[in-house]
Amino acid sequence: MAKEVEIPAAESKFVIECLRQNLRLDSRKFDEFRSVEIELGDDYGDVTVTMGKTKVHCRISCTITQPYEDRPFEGLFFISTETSPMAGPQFENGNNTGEDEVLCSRIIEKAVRRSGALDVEGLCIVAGSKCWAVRADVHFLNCDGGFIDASCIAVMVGLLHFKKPDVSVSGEQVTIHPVDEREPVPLGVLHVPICVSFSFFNPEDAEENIKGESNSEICIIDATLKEELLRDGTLTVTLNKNREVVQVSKAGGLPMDALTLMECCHKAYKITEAITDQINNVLKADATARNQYAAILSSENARES
Amino acid sequence: MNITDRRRILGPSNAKPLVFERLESSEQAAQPPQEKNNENESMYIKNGLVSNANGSSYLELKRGESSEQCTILLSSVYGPRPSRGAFSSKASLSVQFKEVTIEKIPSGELKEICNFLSNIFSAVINLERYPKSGIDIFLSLIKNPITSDEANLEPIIAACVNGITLALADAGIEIFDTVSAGTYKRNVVAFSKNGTEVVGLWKDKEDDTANDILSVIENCRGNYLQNRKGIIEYLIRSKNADI
Amino acid sequence: MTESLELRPITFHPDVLARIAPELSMQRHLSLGLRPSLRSFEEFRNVEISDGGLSFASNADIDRKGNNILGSNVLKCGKTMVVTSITGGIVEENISGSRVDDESTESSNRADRLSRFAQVHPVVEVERGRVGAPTDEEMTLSQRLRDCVLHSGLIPKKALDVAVGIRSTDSEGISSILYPDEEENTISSGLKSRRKWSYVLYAKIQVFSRDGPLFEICWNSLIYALKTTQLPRAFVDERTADLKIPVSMRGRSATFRETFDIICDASKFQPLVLNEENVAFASNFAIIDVDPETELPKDEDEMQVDQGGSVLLADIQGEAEEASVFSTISIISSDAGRLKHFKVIGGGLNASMEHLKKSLNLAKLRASDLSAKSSSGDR
Amino acid sequence: MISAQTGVLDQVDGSCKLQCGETTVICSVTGPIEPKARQELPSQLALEVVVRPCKGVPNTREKLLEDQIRGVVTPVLAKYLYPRQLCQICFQILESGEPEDEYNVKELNSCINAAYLALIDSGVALQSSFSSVCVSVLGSNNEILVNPTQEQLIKSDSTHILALEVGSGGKKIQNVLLIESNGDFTEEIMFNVLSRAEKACVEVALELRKAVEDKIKRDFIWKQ
Amino acid sequence: MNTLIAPGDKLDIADKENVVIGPGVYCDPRTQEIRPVNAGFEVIGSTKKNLSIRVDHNSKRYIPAVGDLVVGLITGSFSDSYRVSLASFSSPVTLSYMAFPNASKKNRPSLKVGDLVYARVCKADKELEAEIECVDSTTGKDAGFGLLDGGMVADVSLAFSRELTFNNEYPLLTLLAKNAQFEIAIGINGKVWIKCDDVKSTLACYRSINDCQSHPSAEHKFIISQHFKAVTNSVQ
Repeated sequence: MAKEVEIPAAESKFVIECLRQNLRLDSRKFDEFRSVEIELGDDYGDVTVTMGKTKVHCRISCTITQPYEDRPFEGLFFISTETSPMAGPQFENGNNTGEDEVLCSRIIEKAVRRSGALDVEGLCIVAGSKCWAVRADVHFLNCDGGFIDASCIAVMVGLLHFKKPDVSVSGEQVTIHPVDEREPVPLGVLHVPICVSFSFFNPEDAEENIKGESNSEICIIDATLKEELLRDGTLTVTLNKNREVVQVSKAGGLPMDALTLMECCHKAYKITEAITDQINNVLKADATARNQYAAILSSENARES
Repeated sequence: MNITDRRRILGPSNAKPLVFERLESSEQAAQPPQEKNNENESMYIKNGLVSNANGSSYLELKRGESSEQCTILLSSVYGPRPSRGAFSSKASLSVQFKEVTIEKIPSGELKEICNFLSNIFSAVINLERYPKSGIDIFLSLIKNPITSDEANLEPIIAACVNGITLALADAGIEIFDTVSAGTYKRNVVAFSKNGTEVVGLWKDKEDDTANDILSVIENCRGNYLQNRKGIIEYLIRSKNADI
Repeated sequence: MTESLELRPITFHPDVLARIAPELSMQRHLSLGLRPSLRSFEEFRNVEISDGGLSFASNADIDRKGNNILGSNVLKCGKTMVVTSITGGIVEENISGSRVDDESTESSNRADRLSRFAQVHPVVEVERGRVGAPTDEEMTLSQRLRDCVLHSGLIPKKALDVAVGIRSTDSEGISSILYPDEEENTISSGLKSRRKWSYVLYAKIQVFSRDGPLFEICWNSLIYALKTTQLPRAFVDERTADLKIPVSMRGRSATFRETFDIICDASKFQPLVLNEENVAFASNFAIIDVDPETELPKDEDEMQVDQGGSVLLADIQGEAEEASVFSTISIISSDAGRLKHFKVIGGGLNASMEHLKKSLNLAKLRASDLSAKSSSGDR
Repeated sequence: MISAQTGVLDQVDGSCKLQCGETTVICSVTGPIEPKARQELPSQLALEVVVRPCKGVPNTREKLLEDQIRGVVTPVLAKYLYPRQLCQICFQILESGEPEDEYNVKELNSCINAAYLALIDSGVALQSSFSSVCVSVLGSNNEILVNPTQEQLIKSDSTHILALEVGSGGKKIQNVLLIESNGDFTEEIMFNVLSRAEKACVEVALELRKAVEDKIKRDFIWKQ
Repeated sequence: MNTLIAPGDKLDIADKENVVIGPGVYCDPRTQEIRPVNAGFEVIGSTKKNLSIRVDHNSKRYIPAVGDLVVGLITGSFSDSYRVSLASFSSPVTLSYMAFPNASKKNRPSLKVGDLVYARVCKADKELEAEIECVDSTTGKDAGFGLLDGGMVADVSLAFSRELTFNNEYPLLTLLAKNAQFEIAIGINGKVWIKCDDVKSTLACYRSINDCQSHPSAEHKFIISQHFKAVTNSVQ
């Protein structure tokens, strides 16, 4: 078990006191999501998402394999979230058994894979014998809180951006066309789930924590690492632009009433909408840039011939 | 999710193992499992081949002229070496068995063999002599006398008993007696005290021609005496060579 | 009464000194013109090889049903013993790109060098008296062996192509197998061209009595084993070749063409064809500084063994050498002097050009020694 | 050819993102920190090297990379300054720039250079500077290519990595840290490659030095 | 102007005698060669007899050196000492119960786990666990060390904390003082403890210190005023 980041008592007291006075260390408002920066690489499906100091890289790749016997019409889709000490010395290399790590990977798994964000039936090549296996490798580069939210964005942008080589099937003969021979094809993304994490703080003493009468808990969106380490409870809401609630995850912590939950969902929806629009714009800009390049190439070719 | 072994090079995941089928008429002529002729057995022994172990033995057992019916077993003993953890007044013994070339024996049977051997030698090694220690025995089966798809375990088990005894002697670990084993049909019996005491009995139920346990033991004893003689002769010879 | 105190130097047994002060032990030996193993500086250990009679190819008696070893080698180098066994599998290749004739595939592959070559999948295990997951050394050894086999171009990819035969059974119940490349080449070419299979080679390498760096020893054993390797002919049964299985699931249905099994003919074998010019053997060297301070006092008239500086040692062995050497050279060279792999690691001292050249030369000599062994070692 | 930026991660002590042609890696260094009991060395700094691939999970390929990087870094660290301490060096490959199943030279090359900058950024004491270059030999006239592209690489007959210890501001070569050659080549080709690679290594060292100078200026920005 | 230097470079000194080597310079025990081991500015100073040489460099990981004033976090207590962390994940240091003013066997200090202390490094051998003290060991008297109550800690780079400590002309603290009254303890280990009367001012100071690290000193004034404006304007 790796060691944890040490936080002095004075600091935790100070952070809570600030929250009580409606202040956060990094000058954000309580319901303010950090601005998201999405960077696409040269290859399809290579994404870096930066939120404040948090940095997550995601790489989509695919191979041809055999489908599961009980699901002959479906391709395979894996999401791998493994930590390394790069994100911070508190993480152990490849050790995904820590409570936080497991929770994080489960939520991403539920939000993206189990919500059917990727059309796995579209990955089938020859039913029962050949299909695509799509992998999303999430790499945590720098940890300053909000890994779940950032990873979810990274995976979704990656899936939207990625293109797999074209295949043609005639009888049982499957031919894979290299990227330079035939235009690769995008994946079928059915909806774009976005995770928004809320953190709850109890400014009163522990007794209030149990009774939960005065409802004086403080709720902030998109906590930084320090805030995550000090929080008393957390809630992750996953929504898509169609106002569908994909998942709500609240693993213990401070109790909350249904009204607060509804309020959180409303707040989350606004953020979901903004981020979805941002993702679409980034992808559009990238496509245009690539198209320009393609146009130049094709015209040159045209002249040559 | 990622259950694949990352520490070994596995090759393509869709590769299938080779399946052999003998086509020629020789298939029918394949010799029926010949009656094991214990008298015709020859044993080659060499100790101390594994230099980083405390003791080791190399055992080559040949039956008849055919090199096919040959068992090669390398046993090495590590220890007694200090063991971590709670205090124990006697040494702990572990036996690991591995097939170095062909992998035929199912893992359940491997465990059973290890357990069997570990029980025998817990009684034979003077464990009280080595408190707070561990003695680890590693058996590497280099060549396996396989006649059919199914592994024939009995000669292997007998070789293991003999091999471990030799390796323990090489390591200078105190043992109460030169334990050795003899086989008869599908039975293995390990003896001590000149064949008057049985320290282990492995009997495969499939074989019903040898239901009379006493005759089985009697037959194994003959083989035991022969094996023990080989072991003791080798030990004396190598002792003399040292001087 | 006065007690006189006497200081006496303690003498250690060489083994003990090698363990408590490996560098000193090493330097003492070097100053005598010897190495802790009592070999001279550029002397290699003797290597003994045999195929161990483990594989069916080496031994006609072995029942192929119970033995799937295609090639094998047992190599002893000093105390170290390596047992290598080659096993196989069959994999279906994905067909990439637009269908092209075999000839043009050949020419387009010319450019992409490694696509012409195949690899083996080695797993090295070093017995060390512990159980558990493979160690870092075992993992890096396996990977280096894999990389070097691939990059050296030892195995042409074509050598692993499976020419699938068809077994047909006539009305009298007598079955016969037709292979596409044999004279009576009358099989429907349909099956031949539709799918493509190739052999996969696995190498299991077990090391006993580790006594110094292992890569070179494992490599040489692997090469010897590959040289003995024989591949079985393989066929499909006509009756299973057209097996179709209807499947329906959640309102969808389809007919699967069953991925039929390929069966190996236990009576027909062909040797694995290696690129002979790329068969190469490995040797390693160490460069070590001679520290004049550790020299034992010697007579005035005795010749200086070495003019100081650094010396080149061939074939690193033993704890003292491994612990006190920082610069090592590893070379895979063919007997003709074609290099396949060259690695210098260290930084402990400057690997001078003379040393590099000398080591290359020695590696070449060693390679011809070892390759001569393999031809005489084969039965 | 090389673009590098230090201090890109803030949870670790030193970091560097380095792009060399089609290959991009990010490297982090943390140390000296308290080691786990099994890592501790009584008289020197222990080194933990972690390489994570761009696609898929780390396996033996990454272990070999780790081993090679460790071989380069270990002799350069002033490791006796930090007994019983640990230095963690992690690499994340962002873009491989080569077929991963077959090659690792471009990744290794970028990792070594990134490690130098990240170590400098972390302030862990180094005995000297070092740099690395990747070279391939192509075609029948044995053309030597420095930092080949993926397309050139897969056509090459042999690939070579050279890592050197470079002193006096990149002017003097002090030591060979790693030579690794694979493929099919002769002694003559190799010595030609080495002399070409040596020059290229010095050029790389000068480029890395620019990144170091940048870093130092940024470090003391409040002085301006 | 000091010259830029990187590991492996030649130091700008002719004579190896009478050289006092400082941080960033290493003397190889075998060859007695002196060489830089960090990248930074080469600083050569000379006293009457000696030449001193060091490499001014910036880093984040603190390594204890005797005489440094540090801000530590109590992470454990034993029968005769506290275990103190000077940086997360670094090897802990020891603070003996006897290293307090008026300490005696019966008079145990009352620090708790999680408390911050201001202390001085009194032993720092690289092979051994470092020790710190909360007392002026020459006089045995209180010297301003001890518990830091309340307030907030800002993590800064090591070079920045040295600048704050040693450069009296550096304007940051003076500028801060114009906006608020504060207590401050600067740890050479990159931890700056600051405390004002109210939370808002402390927060403004905390943000200012964090921000000024990455900006030229000319911009400090503006940064500070922005942060103070932000906290006073924030609605309750």
